[in-house]
Amino acid sequence: MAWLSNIPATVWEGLRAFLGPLALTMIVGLLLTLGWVQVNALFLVWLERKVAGHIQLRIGPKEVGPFGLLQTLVDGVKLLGKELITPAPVSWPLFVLSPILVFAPVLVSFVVIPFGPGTQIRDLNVGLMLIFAFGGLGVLAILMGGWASNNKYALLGAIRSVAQNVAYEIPLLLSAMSVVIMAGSLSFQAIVQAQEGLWYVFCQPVAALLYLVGATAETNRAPFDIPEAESELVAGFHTEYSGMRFALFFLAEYTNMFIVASVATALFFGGWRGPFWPGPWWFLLKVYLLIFVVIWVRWTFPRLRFDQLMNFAWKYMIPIAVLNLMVTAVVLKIVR
Amino acid sequence: MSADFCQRLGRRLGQRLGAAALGQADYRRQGYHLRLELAPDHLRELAAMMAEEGCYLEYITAVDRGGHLELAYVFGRHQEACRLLALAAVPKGQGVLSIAGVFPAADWQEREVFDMLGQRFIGHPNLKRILLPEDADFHPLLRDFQAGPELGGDEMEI
Amino acid sequence: MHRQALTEDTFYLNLGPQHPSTHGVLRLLLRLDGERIVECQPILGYSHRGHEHMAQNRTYLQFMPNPCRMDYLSGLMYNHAYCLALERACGLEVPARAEHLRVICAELNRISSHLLWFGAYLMDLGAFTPFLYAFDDREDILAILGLATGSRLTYSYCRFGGVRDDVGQDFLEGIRAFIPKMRARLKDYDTLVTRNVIFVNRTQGVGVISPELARAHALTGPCLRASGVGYDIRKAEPYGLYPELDFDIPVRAGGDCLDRYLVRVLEIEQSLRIIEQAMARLPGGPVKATGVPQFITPPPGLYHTSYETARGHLGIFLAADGTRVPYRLKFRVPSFGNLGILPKLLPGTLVADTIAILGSMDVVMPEIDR
Amino acid sequence: MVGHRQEAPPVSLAVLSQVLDAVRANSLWPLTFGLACCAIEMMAAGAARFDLDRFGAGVFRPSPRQSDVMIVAGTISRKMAAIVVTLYDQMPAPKWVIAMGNCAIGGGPFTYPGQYAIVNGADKILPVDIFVPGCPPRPEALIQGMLELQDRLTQGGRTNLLRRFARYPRRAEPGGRP
Amino acid sequence: MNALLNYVREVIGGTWSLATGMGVTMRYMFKPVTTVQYPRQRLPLPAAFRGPIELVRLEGGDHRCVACGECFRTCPSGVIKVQGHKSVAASRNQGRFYFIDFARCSLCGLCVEVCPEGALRFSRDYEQCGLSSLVGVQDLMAKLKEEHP
Repeated sequence: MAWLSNIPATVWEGLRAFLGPLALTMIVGLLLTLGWVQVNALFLVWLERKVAGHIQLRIGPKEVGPFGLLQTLVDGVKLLGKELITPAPVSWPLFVLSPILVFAPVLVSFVVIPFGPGTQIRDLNVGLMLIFAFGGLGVLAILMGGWASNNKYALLGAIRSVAQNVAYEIPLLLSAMSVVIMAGSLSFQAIVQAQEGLWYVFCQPVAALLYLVGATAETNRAPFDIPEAESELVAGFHTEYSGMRFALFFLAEYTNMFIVASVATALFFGGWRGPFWPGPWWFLLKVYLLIFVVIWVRWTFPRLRFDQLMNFAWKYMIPIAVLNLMVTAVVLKIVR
Repeated sequence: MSADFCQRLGRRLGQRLGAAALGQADYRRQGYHLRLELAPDHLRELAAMMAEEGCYLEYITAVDRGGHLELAYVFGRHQEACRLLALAAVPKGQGVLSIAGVFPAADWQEREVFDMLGQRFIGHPNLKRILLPEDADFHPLLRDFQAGPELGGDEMEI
Repeated sequence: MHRQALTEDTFYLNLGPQHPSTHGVLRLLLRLDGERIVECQPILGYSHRGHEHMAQNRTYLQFMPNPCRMDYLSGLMYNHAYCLALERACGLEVPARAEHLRVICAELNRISSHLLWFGAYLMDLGAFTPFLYAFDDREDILAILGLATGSRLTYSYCRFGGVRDDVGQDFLEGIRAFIPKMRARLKDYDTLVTRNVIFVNRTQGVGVISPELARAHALTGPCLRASGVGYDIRKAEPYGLYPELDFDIPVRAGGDCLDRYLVRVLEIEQSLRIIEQAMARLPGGPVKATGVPQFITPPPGLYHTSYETARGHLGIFLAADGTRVPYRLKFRVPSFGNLGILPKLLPGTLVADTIAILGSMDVVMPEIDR
Repeated sequence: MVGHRQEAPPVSLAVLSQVLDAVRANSLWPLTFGLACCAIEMMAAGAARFDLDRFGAGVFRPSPRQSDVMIVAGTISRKMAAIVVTLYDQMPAPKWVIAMGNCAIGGGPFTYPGQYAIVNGADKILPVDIFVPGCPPRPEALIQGMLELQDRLTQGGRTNLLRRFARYPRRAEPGGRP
Repeated sequence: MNALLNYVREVIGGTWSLATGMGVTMRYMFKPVTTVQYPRQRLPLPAAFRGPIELVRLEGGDHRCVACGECFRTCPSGVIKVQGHKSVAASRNQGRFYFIDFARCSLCGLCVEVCPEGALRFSRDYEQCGLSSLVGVQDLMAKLKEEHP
């Protein structure tokens, strides 16, 4: 029966020979990412509803499966089984394309996430640049979806999300820039290596705070969730979406949250560095702690008004970010 | 303190609008201090006077007394407790001058009286139905209103 | 509905009648220029059930369940007001213990109404958690009121000449346990919401109402007291037990959403004081006047009664003709006046402010539509 | 299996539709649609003390496109009736309706000869699945209504493998002594 | 200069108020959950609880209703239909059926108060739901018989 056990080995060797190492890792990485995105979304939605429950003195999902773990899976399959309504006055191509376009850039960002010292699909030397580039694409898709669904609430939500993301992209970049100056490279592995002794959150606390606030705004989560403000714009840009299209928006939001948290961990909290556990465990622990903080913030604060949001970004966050960048540059000049 | 204010207000009202129709009321049982019957065309003058006094229009309502509609205007005061009930008997179908210009609160009150009892108010900014659907053609609180089968009853389809 | 071709760049937005934050079925026809509001026209009547028409074909006692269903958040106060109106008209005397029980239950009802408003208002502004905390306290109050009246929302607890039946010890124990818990919870709300910088920015200076505008639009209740006019029927025209209780009326001068919020939160504190005083001096004795006929017939004439509910001045105008059935019964509802000021406040504000101002007015739609 | 399938699916996979219905039963997202007093009891059912979220039904979706159950909580007035029907049409299939409170069942305390303002019950304008009587019904009665709807979907709860407490007594014994 | 000062004070004060707000929610997160896990656990019903009305049951499974129609006349929503017959000419009227449609009842309690025989009281059933609009229609006498045959 020996031949039975080494079938995978022979297949593996054949593929490696045929495709070459690079393409093989990309394909395996893509499959792993797709799997990880689903698992992560299921877990995150369950975590959010449980944490929200306990913050609000109630239990959250409990009856479906042990501790309600199957609840999100059940929600996903139900959304799969719902009727996909495409309202008549909708400009059909954009309406259908928008959920896909929201979800696609989020997948691409998984290429450069440094789960561990070796476990990274591809260590590009412009890793950070790729994430911010594809981060901006999501907003375009939201605008397309909001405008295409021919609903006044969706239109208002879409326009709001564009203004918000433009305003919060800048402090995000500036705070990341101050880390890049210290680490000297855009590649995640280099940044994590550079945090050998001291995590950047201790020498760059302001940049870390700015990054987290900007990240919460980037993923449209309270207190910056004005694009899909439930109490004002019914359901914001995804008012007209039903069934699996709405689930895609939902999936994109939670995966975006994971990416933003993992970038913050890599930049500020020392990536996969940790005393005795292997790399990836530390990385995931830190990511999910950060996500817990984002969830905790969501269920505590009211929502900012549209112009206050802009005010807060342009008058408070950007000046502080620029100041922080300059101070870091001057200190580095003196120290080095 | 509020009692003598009511006397002074009552005297001023008597001079301006004819003393005959003014009557004291037993506040303990009836809930208002002054009661005034006046002709419908004095209403706007009464409203102007009450606005000078700094009173606020509590509400306007009407009672269908068969032949005529008895309009009731109730004014109250914030500082001293003094409530004036002004009654104007208006034959059905005859319009009354609207006091929405003096008291913006009267805008919706008059629309509701028009909606429920069909009393037209001349000079009202937009006298439309406020509670019933726009295309309703009946005034429910009139005594002779009977909801026909198409309206009431058990079987009714949309 | 008129709808011209949209030549200019403003467009019509229907906020309602099914909208998460219109607290019932109110439709605001807004004309928007981008996000700014040009003109607002509230359209009512979506929950008009014809209470006043019903009053004309059933006896005074049979009309008893209706007032609680007009403003179901202050159901017990409406019930108390309706009984007060009839007791004044017929000259019935109410025993002391019944007066105390009525005041205690009415103030508990006022706290539960303010708590629900507090939760719903915070949910309108985006914070979902205070809604759950407020509902948690409200459940305690409903449990206590359930001990006395037997139901959670539509009480029909007062009868002409007193209350339906007496309360047990568990009702009094429940209140004594509830008051300290509520005070501790109010401190938490203070840190969680009142001092929260996002909440203050969202409500300060939004929807300012001057005292003159408030008087012109017949605003009453917390909305009026937040604009600097200290008019409260419990003090202006006292009824029941209120003359003998000492409590003060919170008045704020700002007239914006934050002050309307603060007035209501301070009123919760005052209601707790009133309950404590009324509990301390609760006498024994009967809870219902004897000899009240089943079909009361007030003498013919026009009667008016004023009552201070959680939303303001409730006036009951009764035209009695001496029979068992009221000839005409009109309810002067506070939210009708409070909502009437909205078209004056909204032009020039943003959509988010519309929700904040509408929420701070604390309107209940079936009360407006009757 | 109750269903509002406008037309029978071409291939009827019994097991698949049973699994799908069991899945739908455990994630009934209600539409935030409160008309009158029963809306307060619906909110209380969603709040901390009774927590509909335990059954996966706590996600109150504001837009009809993303909700499965329309809980008609309150009186449908004549002016509101057409809007209620429009909302129902906007919901994607499979969708269900719970008539909560006496007003939604048969007009409740507001029906009397000569009534001019309300629709006598939601079943005059909507296909209603579950009726929860009461004025207003207690939040527990609404939860009973949701559980009844879940049982309707899963042949009396038999094929509802996901819900763990199927073996607990659904109702207190007849005397009402809990 | 003081513009910069209150700018800084505003930022510090703002972040501090946000932090204390989060402190409150964290404290509430570790507080015990107040959910009563219905249908496993149930809230204790108050003694004065008002459920749908039911006939008071005497020892022999009998009831006190004499079908006088007082409750039928006083009910604002016309919920009660009661019918009685005389078994013997001189004997008292004996109720034959007592139909109520709980889906129209507004639980005001007037029938219980006005009944001269004290034959009605509030039941404690609060978990009714059904599949047809006639879910509330019950014959209280039949219900009395079947509960205690």
